[in-house]
Amino acid sequence: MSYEISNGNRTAKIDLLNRVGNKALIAVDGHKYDIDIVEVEAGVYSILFNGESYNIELIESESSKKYIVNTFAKTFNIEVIDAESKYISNRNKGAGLEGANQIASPMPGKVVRIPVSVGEQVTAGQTLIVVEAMKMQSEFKSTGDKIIREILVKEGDIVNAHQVMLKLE
Amino acid sequence: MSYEISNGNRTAKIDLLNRVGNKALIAVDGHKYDIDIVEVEAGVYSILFNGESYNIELIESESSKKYIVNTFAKTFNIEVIDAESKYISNRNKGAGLEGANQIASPMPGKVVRIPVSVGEQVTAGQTLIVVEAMKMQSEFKSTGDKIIREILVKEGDIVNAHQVMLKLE
Amino acid sequence: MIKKILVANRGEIAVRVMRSCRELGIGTVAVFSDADRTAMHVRYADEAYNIGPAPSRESYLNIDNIIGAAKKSGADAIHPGYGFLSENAAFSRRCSEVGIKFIGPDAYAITTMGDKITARQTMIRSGVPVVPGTTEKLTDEKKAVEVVNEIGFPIMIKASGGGGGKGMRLVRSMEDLLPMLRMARSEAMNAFGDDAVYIEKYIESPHHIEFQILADQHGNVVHLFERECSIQRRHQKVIEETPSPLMNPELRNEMGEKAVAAAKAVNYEGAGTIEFIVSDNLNYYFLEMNTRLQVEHPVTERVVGVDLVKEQINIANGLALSFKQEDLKQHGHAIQCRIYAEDPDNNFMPNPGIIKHITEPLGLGVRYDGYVYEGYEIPMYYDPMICKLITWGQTRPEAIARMRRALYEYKITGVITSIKFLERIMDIPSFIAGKYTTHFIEENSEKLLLKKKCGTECEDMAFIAAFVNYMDKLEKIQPPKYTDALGSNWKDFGRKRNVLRL
Amino acid sequence: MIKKILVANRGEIAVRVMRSCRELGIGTVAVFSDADRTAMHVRYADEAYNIGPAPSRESYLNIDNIIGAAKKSGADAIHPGYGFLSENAAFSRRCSEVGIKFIGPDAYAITTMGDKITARQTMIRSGVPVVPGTTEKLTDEKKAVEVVNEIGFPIMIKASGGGGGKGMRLVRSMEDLLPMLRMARSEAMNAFGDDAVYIEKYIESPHHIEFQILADQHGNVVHLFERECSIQRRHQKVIEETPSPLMNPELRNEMGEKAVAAAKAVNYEGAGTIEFIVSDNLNYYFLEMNTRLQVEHPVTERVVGVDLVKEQINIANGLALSFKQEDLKQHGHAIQCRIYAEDPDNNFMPNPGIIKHITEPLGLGVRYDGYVYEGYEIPMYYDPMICKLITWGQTRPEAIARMRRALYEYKITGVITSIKFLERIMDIPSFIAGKYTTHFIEENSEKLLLKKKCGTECEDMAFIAAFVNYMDKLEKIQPPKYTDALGSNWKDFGRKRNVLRL
Repeated sequence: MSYEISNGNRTAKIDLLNRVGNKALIAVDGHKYDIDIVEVEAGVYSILFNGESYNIELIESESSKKYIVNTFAKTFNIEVIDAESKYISNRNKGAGLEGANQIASPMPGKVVRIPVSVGEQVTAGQTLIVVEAMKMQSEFKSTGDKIIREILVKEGDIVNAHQVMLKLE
Repeated sequence: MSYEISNGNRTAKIDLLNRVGNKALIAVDGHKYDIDIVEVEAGVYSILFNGESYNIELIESESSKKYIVNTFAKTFNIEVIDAESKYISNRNKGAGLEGANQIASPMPGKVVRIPVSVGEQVTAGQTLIVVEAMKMQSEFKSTGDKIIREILVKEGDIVNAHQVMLKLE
Repeated sequence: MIKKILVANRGEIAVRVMRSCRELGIGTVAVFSDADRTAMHVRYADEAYNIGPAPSRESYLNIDNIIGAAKKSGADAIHPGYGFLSENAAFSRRCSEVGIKFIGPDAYAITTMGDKITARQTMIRSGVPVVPGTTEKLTDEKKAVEVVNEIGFPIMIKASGGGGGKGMRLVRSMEDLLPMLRMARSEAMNAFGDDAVYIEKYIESPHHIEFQILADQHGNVVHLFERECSIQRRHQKVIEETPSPLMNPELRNEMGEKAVAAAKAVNYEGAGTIEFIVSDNLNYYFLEMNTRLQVEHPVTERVVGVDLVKEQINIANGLALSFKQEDLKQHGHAIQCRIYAEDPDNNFMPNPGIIKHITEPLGLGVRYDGYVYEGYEIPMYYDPMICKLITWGQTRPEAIARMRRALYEYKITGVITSIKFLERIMDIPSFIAGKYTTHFIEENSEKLLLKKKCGTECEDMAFIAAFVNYMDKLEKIQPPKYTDALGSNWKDFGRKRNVLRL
Repeated sequence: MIKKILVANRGEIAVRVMRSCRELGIGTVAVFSDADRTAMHVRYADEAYNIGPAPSRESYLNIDNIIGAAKKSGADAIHPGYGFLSENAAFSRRCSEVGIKFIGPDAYAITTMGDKITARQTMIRSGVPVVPGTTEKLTDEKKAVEVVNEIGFPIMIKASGGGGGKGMRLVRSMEDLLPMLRMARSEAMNAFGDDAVYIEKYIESPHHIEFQILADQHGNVVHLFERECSIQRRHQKVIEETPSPLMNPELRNEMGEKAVAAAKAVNYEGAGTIEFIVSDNLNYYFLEMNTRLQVEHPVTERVVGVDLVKEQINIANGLALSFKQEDLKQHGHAIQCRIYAEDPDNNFMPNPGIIKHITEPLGLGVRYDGYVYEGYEIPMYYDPMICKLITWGQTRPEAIARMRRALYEYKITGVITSIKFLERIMDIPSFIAGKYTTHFIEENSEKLLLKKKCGTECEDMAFIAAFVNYMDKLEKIQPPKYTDALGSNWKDFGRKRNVLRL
């Protein structure tokens, strides 16, 4: 069982070599870790390695392969990469960056303003949509000179986290 | 959907008359309650009735029909009675009390002593088995003059809560 | 005597107020919007009433609905908490009209202190120093030039009608004055429906220090010493502490006396706060009065040993204060951090969502005033503050060390919070030295974004945990058995002791 | 200076000690038995080592394994907590032999105070009053009769080698003396491997009052005032408070001085407690010294403002105490309740199990020192104490009201606890009046079993909640869909925002 796993900056090869009860032998980029790992609460892991005690908290993000991972020192966005992910990733490379051509709200909120319309030519830095959450308004801007292809929400709509609101090209 | 529900002292007829979202109309012994009920945490219910705010916590006990229920003031052992329960209950009435002829530990623990053996004649108040948990020993005694029919555990065994350890007749 | 109090608020402050009510044996009534049915204040209260849809102006700001709930429940008093209607003179008046005791000052005090220019005039009359500047609403641009010529640059233009940074402009030269003035007035009009502004001398290295006061209905007024609130981001307080590292006993007495004078000037009743701006050379000026409880009140409670909400209720009951100024002492040091559901690494974008897991910091010297619980969804409609975390120590270094410890053990997942940002503040040398101004966060912005190091081993552990979780999920894809499915309504507690029998 | 501390304990006390270590920037090492892999102290520590199987004598009492873990981790000191090895002279000596600092007194002090008769003799020499009775081990029955003739009935026979009620007998008449003496000796032999007993005058309405002391390596000894611990069940303290309602300033000074003298008599080092028995007419007698931290130490910490664990570590570091007797003051009133996993309505039968849900009491004036969390299984091998709950108030009535409030909001399900029993104590008139002796629980046993009323409506709500849960379960029996099954590894947070894509 060998997978790749990435935190954005680094992609590592990860192998589960052995696992009996709490004990596991896992190699990360060939470095073998002989660990004691338990899920002590839902999504919270306690790992003992060489006597060190680690508490690691996981939050599933957009998909079951993506996690926000809290260690004591740092928070990571981690993705487990399997064959399917690789395929999607390769396809996107060919087609240009998928993410840059759509606007999704990172948090739930209410659409308060959409100062653009479909077909409109927009320039880099131009505000495309304004979302309000918790008494704060956040403006989402265009990253380049583009054309509005589709507007999927309207003013007053409630949007969920990661919901795509606008598509550009 | 009409059921009986009992807390040991009282058995009431309970009917779900209507339920839409949080709102429910439930009759207990014919008394209608128009309530707002939400499971706010797993096993924890918030009920609003006539403005009063109730927090009620449930713990499933021996079966999915039996609950330990905590209200602010009091803890109840509550059982939902359906056709199957009634059948078992009636059958047991015919056969004598099932509960009185077996000894189960209410809590997990370790069997430290079994001063009786199968076939032995015991008298009311005689110690049948001693279980230790959390540095405390609890003695389980016979409720009447009986004969030991079966011993299902041995000294040193770890028992679970509600596990039957001894049968008498 | 008050027997039942409706708390016209939500979140942690509603729970905090109800705790003191319960200790006094007073019944509690919660009000809630459609978004708050599962909120902790609803669960905590003896009674709870819906007061309308999620947006605040249709529920928590809806005076009619709140008064309606108070009447329905038979509450004899209303505690407004902070925010929402707490500084709304019309609400205070309305309560009084319908015979429900408003726990706070009357409409006169709220109105006088609510308008910044009227407040400035009142303070000048009472001998409380104010920042040099205009004492009347500025409508005439010539007048503005005159004032500035008198007090000199730099100056700050502020809106008369409200705060929060709206309608505020810092001006350093004459050529910028009129354009800035016009912008400020237009912004003030948009924000508060009133383009009145005023001009104040701008204090270069300002410290925000405020005094807590308590005033009963019999004219007794005491102060409960200062709070240092200079750690601010976009004019929002982030960390508060008491005593202030800048303070000395003489200055404390003097400013305390002025705070008492300020409260007496408006016949104040209840708990209130006089905010001062203090310069590096310890000149102090009245900034404004908050005619309500403050978010940062717990640091005072801990160091002075007084439950401010209980005092508010006693005062509302017409009781005289049970202590005199000389009875009050400060013991040790307290610090408060406000924890927000926001992303400090992403321009503090708010982050509502569902709390998946929470471990509260506890133990000696730690107070945690929160309201969220596992499974609770923080609504997107209200303030992003999750909790106030307060630590106490015999000394300031001990209080800081304890805050560092408390932040370390505070774990909350599901929403992104400011916890790690606050941890970084605890390590900044000027904070540790107690030498900081309101520019602290701005000046240390780079250091505050620097993350702690997580070496390769630590990073690998993060990889491993995610990987193991993913593998375990894969294994569970097989449709579960009949009994497992039934059990899924309950949390999976690792081991199923009770076989379900149906 | 100490850089890394191994905490040779588990549960709440291990976490509590580690909290202070963390505040001091000292590394923490946990040890755990096979039953404790998921315990909070293992998760909280920087490092953690397994020291053997679940039964205490194979792990937490196994000196070799603990010393082994200390060496492996490079810890330079060991904190024993309370219970387990905390009063084990051999352990203290062993630490010293291998060059690891034992945070506590040396073997001499532990041995002297551990043997009750030696302790009595030492106290008599130091001018500390002891209960009239034998000063030597009783082996001669004639000697027993002589002593009793001298001090008069009633008398108490006690085992020299240990406590916990074993080998203890109350005797009220001469005809019972010899039979009881023989029984006590046989019981002492079984329990402690030593049939030595001694006889003391029995105090009829006894109060258990103890003094906290701190002694550094330089001969400085201070006391941190008293704790009232008379609310006991089967010789186990249930509720502790400070100040004692029985105390007056003169008696406090006098007893404090005797406590300091007692500590000096054994060249004491560290934190310790001198327990006294006090009669209704305020005569006091040395009972025993506990040469370790006590479970009830938090009430002293709150009222005196001192972190006792930090002081223990500072003393172990060879530092002189940073305060003198005259610097110490009592501020307000603190009460501690011990919450046990036991069933007060079923003869206090212990109740280990899995914590399904927990809501900790929080807010102003509340300290919660616990270690369990949702999903944690309390093992059956160790003490049933779940947490210490401490409240503070300006006055005793406020501290009681706050405790009542805290107990109200403390919700824990999955195991049966003593919370409701403690709530009832808060309502007993003699407790509220502060007029109670060690017979309190016995004398009020009937009232303490009386449950609060839950009327028909309240009962119906309990029925309704169970019924609705049952109906919801029935609906979920249908095997869930593929994606649901995958999600079942995660808690169901009411709404699934993220559709799983695999």
